[in-house]
Amino acid sequence: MNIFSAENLFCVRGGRTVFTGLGFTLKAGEALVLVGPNGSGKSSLLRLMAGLLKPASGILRWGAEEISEDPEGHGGRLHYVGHHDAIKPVLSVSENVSFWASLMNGGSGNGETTLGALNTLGIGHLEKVPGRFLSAGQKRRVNLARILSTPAPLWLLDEPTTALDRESITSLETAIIHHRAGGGMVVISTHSDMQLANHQVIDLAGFAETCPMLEHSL
Amino acid sequence: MNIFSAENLFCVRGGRTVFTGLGFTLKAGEALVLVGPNGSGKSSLLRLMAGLLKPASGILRWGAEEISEDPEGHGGRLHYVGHHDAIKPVLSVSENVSFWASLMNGGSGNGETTLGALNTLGIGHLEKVPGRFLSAGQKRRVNLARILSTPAPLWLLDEPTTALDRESITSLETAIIHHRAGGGMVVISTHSDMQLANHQVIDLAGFAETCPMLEHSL
Amino acid sequence: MLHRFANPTRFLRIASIAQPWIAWATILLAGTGLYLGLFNSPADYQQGESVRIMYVHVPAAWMAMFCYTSMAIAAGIGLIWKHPLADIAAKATAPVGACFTFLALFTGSLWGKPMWGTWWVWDARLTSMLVLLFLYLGYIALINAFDDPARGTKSSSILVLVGLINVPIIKFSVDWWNTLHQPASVLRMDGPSIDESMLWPLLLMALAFKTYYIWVLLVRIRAEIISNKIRILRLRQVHG
Amino acid sequence: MNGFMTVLKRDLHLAIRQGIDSMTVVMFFVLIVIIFPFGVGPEPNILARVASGVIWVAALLASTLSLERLFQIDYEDGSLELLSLSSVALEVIVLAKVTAHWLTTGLPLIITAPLLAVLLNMNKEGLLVLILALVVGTPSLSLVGAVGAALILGARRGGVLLALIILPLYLPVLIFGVSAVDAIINGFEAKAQLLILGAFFLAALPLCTWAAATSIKQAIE
Amino acid sequence: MNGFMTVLKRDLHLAIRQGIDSMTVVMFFVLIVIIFPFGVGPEPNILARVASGVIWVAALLASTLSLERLFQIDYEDGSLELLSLSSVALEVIVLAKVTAHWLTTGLPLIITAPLLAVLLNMNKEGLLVLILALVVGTPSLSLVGAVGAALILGARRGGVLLALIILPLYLPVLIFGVSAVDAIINGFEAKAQLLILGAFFLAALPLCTWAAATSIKQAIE
Ligand code: HEM
Ligand SMILES: Nc1ncnc2c1ncn2[C@@H]1O[C@H](COP(=O)(O)OP(=O)(O)OP(=O)(O)O)[C@@H](O)[C@H]1O
Ligand SMILES: Nc1ncnc2c1ncn2[C@@H]1O[C@H](COP(=O)(O)OP(=O)(O)OP(=O)(O)O)[C@@H](O)[C@H]1O
Ligand SMILES: [Mg+2]
Ligand SMILES: [Mg+2]
Repeated sequence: MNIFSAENLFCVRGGRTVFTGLGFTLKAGEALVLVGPNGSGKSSLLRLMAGLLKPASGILRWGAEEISEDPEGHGGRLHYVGHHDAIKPVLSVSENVSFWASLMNGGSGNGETTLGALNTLGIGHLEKVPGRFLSAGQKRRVNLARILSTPAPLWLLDEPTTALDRESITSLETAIIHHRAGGGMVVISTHSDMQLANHQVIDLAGFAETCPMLEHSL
Repeated sequence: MNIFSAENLFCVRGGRTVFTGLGFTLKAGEALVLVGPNGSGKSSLLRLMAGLLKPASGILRWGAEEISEDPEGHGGRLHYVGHHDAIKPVLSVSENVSFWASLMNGGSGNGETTLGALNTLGIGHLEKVPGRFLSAGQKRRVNLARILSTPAPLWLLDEPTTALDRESITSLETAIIHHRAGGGMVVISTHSDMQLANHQVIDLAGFAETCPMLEHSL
Repeated sequence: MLHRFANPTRFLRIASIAQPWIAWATILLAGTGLYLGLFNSPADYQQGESVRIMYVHVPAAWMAMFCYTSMAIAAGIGLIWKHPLADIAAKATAPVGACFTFLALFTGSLWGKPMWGTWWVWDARLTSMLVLLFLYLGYIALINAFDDPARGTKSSSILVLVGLINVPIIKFSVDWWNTLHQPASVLRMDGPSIDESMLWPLLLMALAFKTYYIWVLLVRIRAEIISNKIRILRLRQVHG
Repeated sequence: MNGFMTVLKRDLHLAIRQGIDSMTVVMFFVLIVIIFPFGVGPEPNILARVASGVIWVAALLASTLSLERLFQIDYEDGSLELLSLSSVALEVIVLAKVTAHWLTTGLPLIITAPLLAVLLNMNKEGLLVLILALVVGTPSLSLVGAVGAALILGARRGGVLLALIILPLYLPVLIFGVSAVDAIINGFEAKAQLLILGAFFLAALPLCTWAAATSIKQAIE
Repeated sequence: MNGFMTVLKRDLHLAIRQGIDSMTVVMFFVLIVIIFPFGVGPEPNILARVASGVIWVAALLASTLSLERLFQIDYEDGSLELLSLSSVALEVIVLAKVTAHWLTTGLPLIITAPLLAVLLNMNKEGLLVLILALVVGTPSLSLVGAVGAALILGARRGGVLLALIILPLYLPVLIFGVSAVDAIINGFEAKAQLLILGAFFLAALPLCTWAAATSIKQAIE
């Protein structure tokens, strides 16, 4: 069984300590919600988990293996949703989604799963519309369809509900339930209240350094 | 007394009808909330109201005057908050805010009001921090501080709560109450539930064309 | 070994002890070198008095290449072992190296006028030297082009490493292409082929330039560490 | 007027904060001039012959490249929308931004040009006229370039597209700028050419300001 | 290999959808070459003399300008993060993007160059070697340029800065490219120069791919 864990994470950005001494353990099927006021480091923590950012100290592990030892392998088993939607204005919605799917699967974007993912999020009818014609919420939904179109054990979602209407939030919640039921893990940062069953919560405000001055950052 | 009104607005984007036959009347002190699913045209309507977009047909009025006749005058009496926060990474937070204030006031950015606005949104301590160091929510708050730092009768806010934590949303709500008490109007598009007292609501879903293909878009 | 000096506090202590010594060494070496070179060495039978430009030109040219190489090594260490001090050393070297390069170009031009009858020719040695100047300037431009200083450091470190190819080109350009510039007569495999009365002042000056570089480097590294501290203090102040 | 000064001050402020920016443009300018001898061969008499042309072409290219971001950054971060919504006329804002651009890039080019001219063996009279021609000509480059910069807002292939749009419009400046210098070097008067450059600037001033403002309005629809 | 093809196909796809892009680069290339006679005067013998140099310089500039957005757009819209998170090695992705770039811009340049050479009075042998030199040299330009494009991600003054960084590194290609053509025109062999260009490419291939991938990794931190 998969376990994603970290101990003693220490995050520095722009020469300032964002949080210290943070750890967590996430087992298959579990969910972790990151809360905290603006600027407390939710996005930074998610980027650490994805391997996009390196911790100043501390270790992230997948099972027993450190993720810094095989960053590509780690990238291959997670889906990350950040602030940008990575949508090409000249490609149609389905082309946008299936490119990522085929990159993930090593070359085989499956048209049916793509359409299925789009339908799950209620944008099946936009399939052929070019990316430049989408509203903010539609773009976000396309980005979410991307992660539905190929399986990956770990989802890292940074405020995924931004710009979504109530109905899409519900679809996302359902998708997360399915994902967890299949043994997937999910980490979400959010200000608005999403409905997740029995999840862990990390309040980033609790890990802020009171003294941000750091020797090692020179 | 100010009245902001529109009749029979008809909005076409990317060759597709977004909404037709939309009208509203907004008096001093009133609030209008735009709701509707993703892609229903909330952002488009706000841009129409700001004069950033021209309606395919229909008229927007301030009092008796059509806004298309004096776009600069109209621009001068409104504050618009869109998806982008217009924050310069090399300028400090207070420089960012006071530039807009002084542009609005014809050259006199008042340091005190700037700081006051920042404090209202709980980012007074970030005053001297360069824009590049801000998190998503902090940027959004700086953008909101901009509209607090100079008075304008009409506020147009496109999903202003994006990335904001609960506390900041409350500050924004309070600011809106003050604004309305002083005779200001506000139009907000939002998916999350903000607390506004006795406001009008327009559900954009009700104005969608059922047959989206249009002769004139050819 | 490196880690001992990587600690900035320790570095600052060692630097402040070493600095006066190095300053005095520079002044002494440069003084003797200049005296020997300008007053106590013969004029060249071909080049006349203008040969004395050599005592500045040649050490400056050597230092231009030396600084770039050191910068590349420091940048590499900074990239691989994440040594903040190495990054700072690379950053501090750049302007010094650029100045040496400019000095070599400038004195070279001055020398070229009497010797070749022109300030400038587009041959391989002179050109690759000019490219070196641009690599320095590109580095300085790149390191300052980012809002986040850490980003600038990393980007420009990679650039220095890529540009390192130019150094052997400068060094061997006179051997690979036939140019106006004369080939190496000091730094060569089979020993120097230059008269001792000229060799000594030249070597003294070369040493003086090197100690001068170390001196400036210490000063600049200290300044950089301090300004970083100030930046962090300011951040701490505003973030409460 | 107040709006003009506010925007001008802010743009200069931004340029100074970013410090090295106008240096970069100057260095690019120098680099282009220096690269040419590699292409055309190092013979001094050929170099002297093409000197004014090379310097002008380099100035054109430096101006093109530096103009790309004139409105781009403000467009991308949403500032341009807000600027256009302010009560200051968009034309005034455009003019302020163009002025700031010229002060931070055109002026440094003019200061550097004489050095390069010497490197390429240009003589003293030619040098003087070159500077004069640059003083009269570069503001036109900034103005014409502003139109291009506004037109490409939101286009996908900024840099090249911009060059493609504005280089043909730069041709008059190039032709008269070069011929002013050549005239003096060959012992003629350069007054006529300089006057034409001046006239071009006076014509460009209202026309380009209007055109740039109009395209910006379109771009932010 | 599959990852390589997927990314290559997507980039070509994007380039074709955006249609005019490679056209734009070619037109810029042509424009620079055509602008040049305005600068140096139209005498045929001077033109023939500088032809290969002008064409190479124009190719350098066209390549520089077109490279600016190689990673920029993917960086800004978040695609680059996702690409780097995919299980395909970043080096492979870089290589695929560089290949796509060369196919859509380098190749069209090579096809256009002979026409321009004829316009500038270059003779037939020169022409042949020019094409050969471009075929061997332009891939190096794309590779070296990719490093520059990756280095400036997130920097403030993209275009000019990129030019400043990569033009000095382009110099070897320029020098040997031009001297190959000049050698043939003056009746010598051009083999040595072409071999050096080839060696440069072989050296650039691993070095530049590595450097570009490394800079991208730290740009998305
Ligand atoms: C701007 C023009 C010039 C540049 C860029 C330049 C560059 C250099 C460089 C890079 C070196 C170091 C070579 C090495 O260590 O192998 C050097 C050495 C030297 N240069 Fe120049 N030079 C220029 C002009 C001249 C002129 C005009 C002369 C005199 C005729 C001259 C005479 C020398 C001598 C004698 C050495 C020492 C060579 C040795 O013993 O290793 N240089 N120059
Ligand atoms: N730049 C554009 N060009 C063409 N069509 C567009 C553009 N922007 C939006 N649209 C289309 O116009 C319609 C309305 O978009 P708008 O952004 O106004 O919706 P919205 O209600 O704000 O949605 P959301 O809740 O997702 O923000 C959508 O169907 C969208 O596809
Ligand atoms: N690129 C950056 N460079 C330097 N500092 C940064 C950068 N991004 C964020 N920070 C700082 O790091 C801290 C944490 O930022 P982060 O974006 O992780 O916060 P967050 O919890 O996601 O906030 P929000 O709710 O506003 O999105 C903030 O104080 C911010 O100012
Ligand atoms: Mg965040
Ligand atoms: Mg919207």
